[in-house]
Amino acid sequence: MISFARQLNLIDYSLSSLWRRRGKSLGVMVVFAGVIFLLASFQMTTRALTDAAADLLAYAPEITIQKMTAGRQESIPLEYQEKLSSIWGIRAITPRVWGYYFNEISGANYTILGLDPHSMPLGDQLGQAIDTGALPEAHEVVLGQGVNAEVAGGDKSIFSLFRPDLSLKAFALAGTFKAETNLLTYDTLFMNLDDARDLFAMAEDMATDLCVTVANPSEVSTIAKKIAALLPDTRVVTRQQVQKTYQAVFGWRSGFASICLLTALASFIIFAWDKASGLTPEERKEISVLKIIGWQTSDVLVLRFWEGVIVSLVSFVVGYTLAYIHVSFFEASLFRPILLGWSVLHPALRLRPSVELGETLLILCLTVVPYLAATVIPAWRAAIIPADSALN
Amino acid sequence: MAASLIELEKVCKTYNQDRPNQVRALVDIDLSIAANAMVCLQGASGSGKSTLLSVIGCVFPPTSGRATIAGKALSRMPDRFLTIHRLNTIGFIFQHFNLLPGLTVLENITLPLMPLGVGPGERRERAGRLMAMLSIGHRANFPVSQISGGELQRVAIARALVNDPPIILADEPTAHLDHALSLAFMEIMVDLQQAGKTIILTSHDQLITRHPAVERIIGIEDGKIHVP
Amino acid sequence: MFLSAWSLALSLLSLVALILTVIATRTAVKVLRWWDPASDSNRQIRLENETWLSSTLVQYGMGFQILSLLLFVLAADHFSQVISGAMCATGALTANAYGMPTLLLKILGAFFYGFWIVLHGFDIRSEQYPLLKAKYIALVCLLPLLAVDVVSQTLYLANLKPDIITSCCAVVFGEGGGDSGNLLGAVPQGTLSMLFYGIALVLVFCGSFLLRCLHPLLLWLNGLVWLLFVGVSLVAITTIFSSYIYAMPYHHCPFCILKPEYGYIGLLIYGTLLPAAFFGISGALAELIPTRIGLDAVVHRFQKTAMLLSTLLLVLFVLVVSYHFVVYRLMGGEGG
Amino acid sequence: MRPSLMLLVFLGLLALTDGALFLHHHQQGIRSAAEADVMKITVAGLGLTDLSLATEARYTRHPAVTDLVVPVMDHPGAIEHFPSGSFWASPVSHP
Repeated sequence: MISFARQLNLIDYSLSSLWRRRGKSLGVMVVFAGVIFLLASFQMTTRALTDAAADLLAYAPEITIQKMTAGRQESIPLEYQEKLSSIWGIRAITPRVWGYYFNEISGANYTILGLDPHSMPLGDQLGQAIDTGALPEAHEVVLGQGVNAEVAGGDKSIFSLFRPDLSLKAFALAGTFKAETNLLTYDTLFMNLDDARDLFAMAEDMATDLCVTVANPSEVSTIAKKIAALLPDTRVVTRQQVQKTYQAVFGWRSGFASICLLTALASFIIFAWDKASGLTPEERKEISVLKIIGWQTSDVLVLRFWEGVIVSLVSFVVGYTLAYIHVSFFEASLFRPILLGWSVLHPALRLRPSVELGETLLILCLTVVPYLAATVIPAWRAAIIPADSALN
Repeated sequence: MAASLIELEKVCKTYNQDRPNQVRALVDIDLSIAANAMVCLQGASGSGKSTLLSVIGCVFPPTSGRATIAGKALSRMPDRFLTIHRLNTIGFIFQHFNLLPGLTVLENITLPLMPLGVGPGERRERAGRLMAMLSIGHRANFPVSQISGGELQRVAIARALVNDPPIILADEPTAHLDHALSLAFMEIMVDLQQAGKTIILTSHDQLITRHPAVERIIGIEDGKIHVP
Repeated sequence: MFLSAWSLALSLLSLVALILTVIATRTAVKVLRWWDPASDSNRQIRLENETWLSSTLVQYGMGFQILSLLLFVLAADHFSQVISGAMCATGALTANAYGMPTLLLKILGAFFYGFWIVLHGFDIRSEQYPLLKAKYIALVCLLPLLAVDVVSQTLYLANLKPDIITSCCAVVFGEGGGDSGNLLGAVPQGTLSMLFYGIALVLVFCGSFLLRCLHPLLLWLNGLVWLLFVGVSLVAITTIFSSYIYAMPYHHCPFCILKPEYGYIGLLIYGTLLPAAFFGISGALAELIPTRIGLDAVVHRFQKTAMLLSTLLLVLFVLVVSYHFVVYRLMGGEGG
Repeated sequence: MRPSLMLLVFLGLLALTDGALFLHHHQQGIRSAAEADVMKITVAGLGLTDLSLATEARYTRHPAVTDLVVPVMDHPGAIEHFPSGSFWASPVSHP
């Protein structure tokens, strides 16, 4: 109990000594909170994006088959479908046309998607995702909100896109996707398979890739192996791989940015080291007086330890809270360019940062640990100031 | 309590031992001071007076010889145990008071109680008694930078007494005080002696050296006791 | 796979711990060479000051080691989202040969730091610092342990290969779906649970007897049984208790219980088991302190406290770990 | 009031702020659960493989052209040179 009361006294004293040097302590805290804010908002943004993606990609096509030529992907002949008919366990094969359409005026890339939704899982319910109108018939298109605002000007019901030979192809607007699906469909033009082929001037018997739906999810890997054996010139991508790649890409980016932010941390650590080791004559005198009136070296060390803990705890909570606010309410506006690239069309990001122990601990280890480690030796240097220097 | 509270036998203190800049600050000091005595150490600066005070005050152990302070032999004791012993037995009053400027009177007085784990209520109570005795109670929450020299002296005395140590060491306590305040200081010391404390002063001030309560004057010269 | 915030944090933590321990070891070597309590030289005074530095650094080191242990497991769980075939931390830790050894080294390291702090606590209670030599020899031994830990962790991270779609024609498939291999094969559940509860009961009796009378032989026995119990508990958590917590009969993973989905119950489970084991074992190890150096009272007080804490934590551990198990059995899951 | 108590009160206030944020977080979770169904239908029905965030990314938006270096080539006009391409802004100027 004595030890607990003693620690409490030492905490009291370290608070009062931080307060007496409030300019210095506040400076350290502000800088520290800033560094924590940067690292934490970055980590939270990455995590929120990957979490959102992981949640949604759980419903992505189980297997995608792409034809490869010379290491590059190219259109796949529809006849490949028949070659797969021998594989037991495949529920449906859906050919898709998928491509980008570059809008030279706005500089945005649209995603063109042509497929027959009725052979996709849940495809029959797709109407629920469409705000006004229905699924596209021939020469019709369903637009994402972002494209709608740009191409159709919000109220046009007919508009045209260029074919590769610069002839125009007209589309009637069949409807728009709901705003809730912006995160998925903001840049999308969804149309009939034939219209998409026509727009990209693709041959009749070709598609971009084949989506395979499997009856039993636990057989995905086996079926994918069989497909790969049957169609050696294709790449077979499973859902799990898409998910892992996505995680890895964002993990890579967040690691890369963390390295950049670590330089900020490093400079803060040097700053903190400097502040902690630069003892003023008053501080030296204070410690020697404390020691001669009966404070142990270890008491002074503990005192300094508590100062470090208080500074880092307060900075951490403040910085972390600000980071949450930044990510949750301000769409992580400081980091969007780094994480999302230079895209022109951006849906409003409603990020929901994950709040969990692991993430918090990660940021804590990246920031507080180096700070405490950097201040321990200066603290010891201060603590060994001899007691008898108070006598002269 | 034993007749002599402080017992030094052949005490030597050498700074920078075995190095070219070695200094022998104390040489074969034999000294014994009885409990409840009031003695004055006298010597020029550099005579070894502060070193002797440090040994008696358990600030560092002697290089050789036996020093027994309040029943404990100090020879080559690690710093940690010296500090514990110092906390329990010695009250220091410094020449420049050595109060911490940012703290209030109350906080300064209770500093020695902090590592003992004494709670804020009891700290306030113990300091309150001393402040009342030294009539500085009305200054309790003033920063020490805002009070007068005489009051500073009393705060320093209160801090030395707050642990209730048997020995009070005062290093040139009146050097920065005027005549009246010095007299008042000596009155307090006399009261403390009557309350059972052992008091050791260092001073050149005739007010102290000729004070009737001072039983014994110990002269020091070149690290040796010198009989005046 | 160093370019991930988790790898960076782990490497940073290890680097910091390593630097601090190297500095502490430097002091240890100096103390072992030059320490001379009879001397009043400047060097001796400096050494005395440096002993404070080394003990503080070891205390920080222990804190960092515990953090690093926790972070390592959480990081492994995170890595499992990237590595082919890994569904949870078990898969990520067994993705290469260095995962599990690193984990064990980290636990061992935390215990070692703890023992050192206990030893230091005894030593500074006596004016002669009688355990000084032993203490600093132990400290010198700590460095290689930590170095192996750091190397092993670095190799683990370096050999993690994320599963990225590549431009080759056919894809290399990982183990894919299903649960990604359990750590342990089939262990007879009935025997194991009886063993687990049996040893726990023995330890409670042992502990409460030792609280009244510190019998040296029984202390040693108690420490040995604790060693056994840690092993049995880890196996039991993995093969029996974890799947009741997950409510999934085929998911046996000792790490997923640390995840928020299960209310961080794992923190409570390991946060009681490991300290309980630490106190149980250190109570026995304290018997190694020779009686002639006059620390008997201190050692005995420590042993009593250690026995009390280890018994209390053990009871708490058994209650927490059995909670889901018992609830399941009572709620009509008979024969499940 | 002793300083450590003041610190506790201060940390308590911070915790209260964080608690409010956590409630908000929780609320958001409930709302997004209602939207999750529509999202699920969209992903499954269209066979999507990415969010429409990096709308020009060749890699993440669709695994069509995929090499190890593709993750950093996010713009049709971006310099296709790894790794410097990821540091420089796209030379295509947007209106």
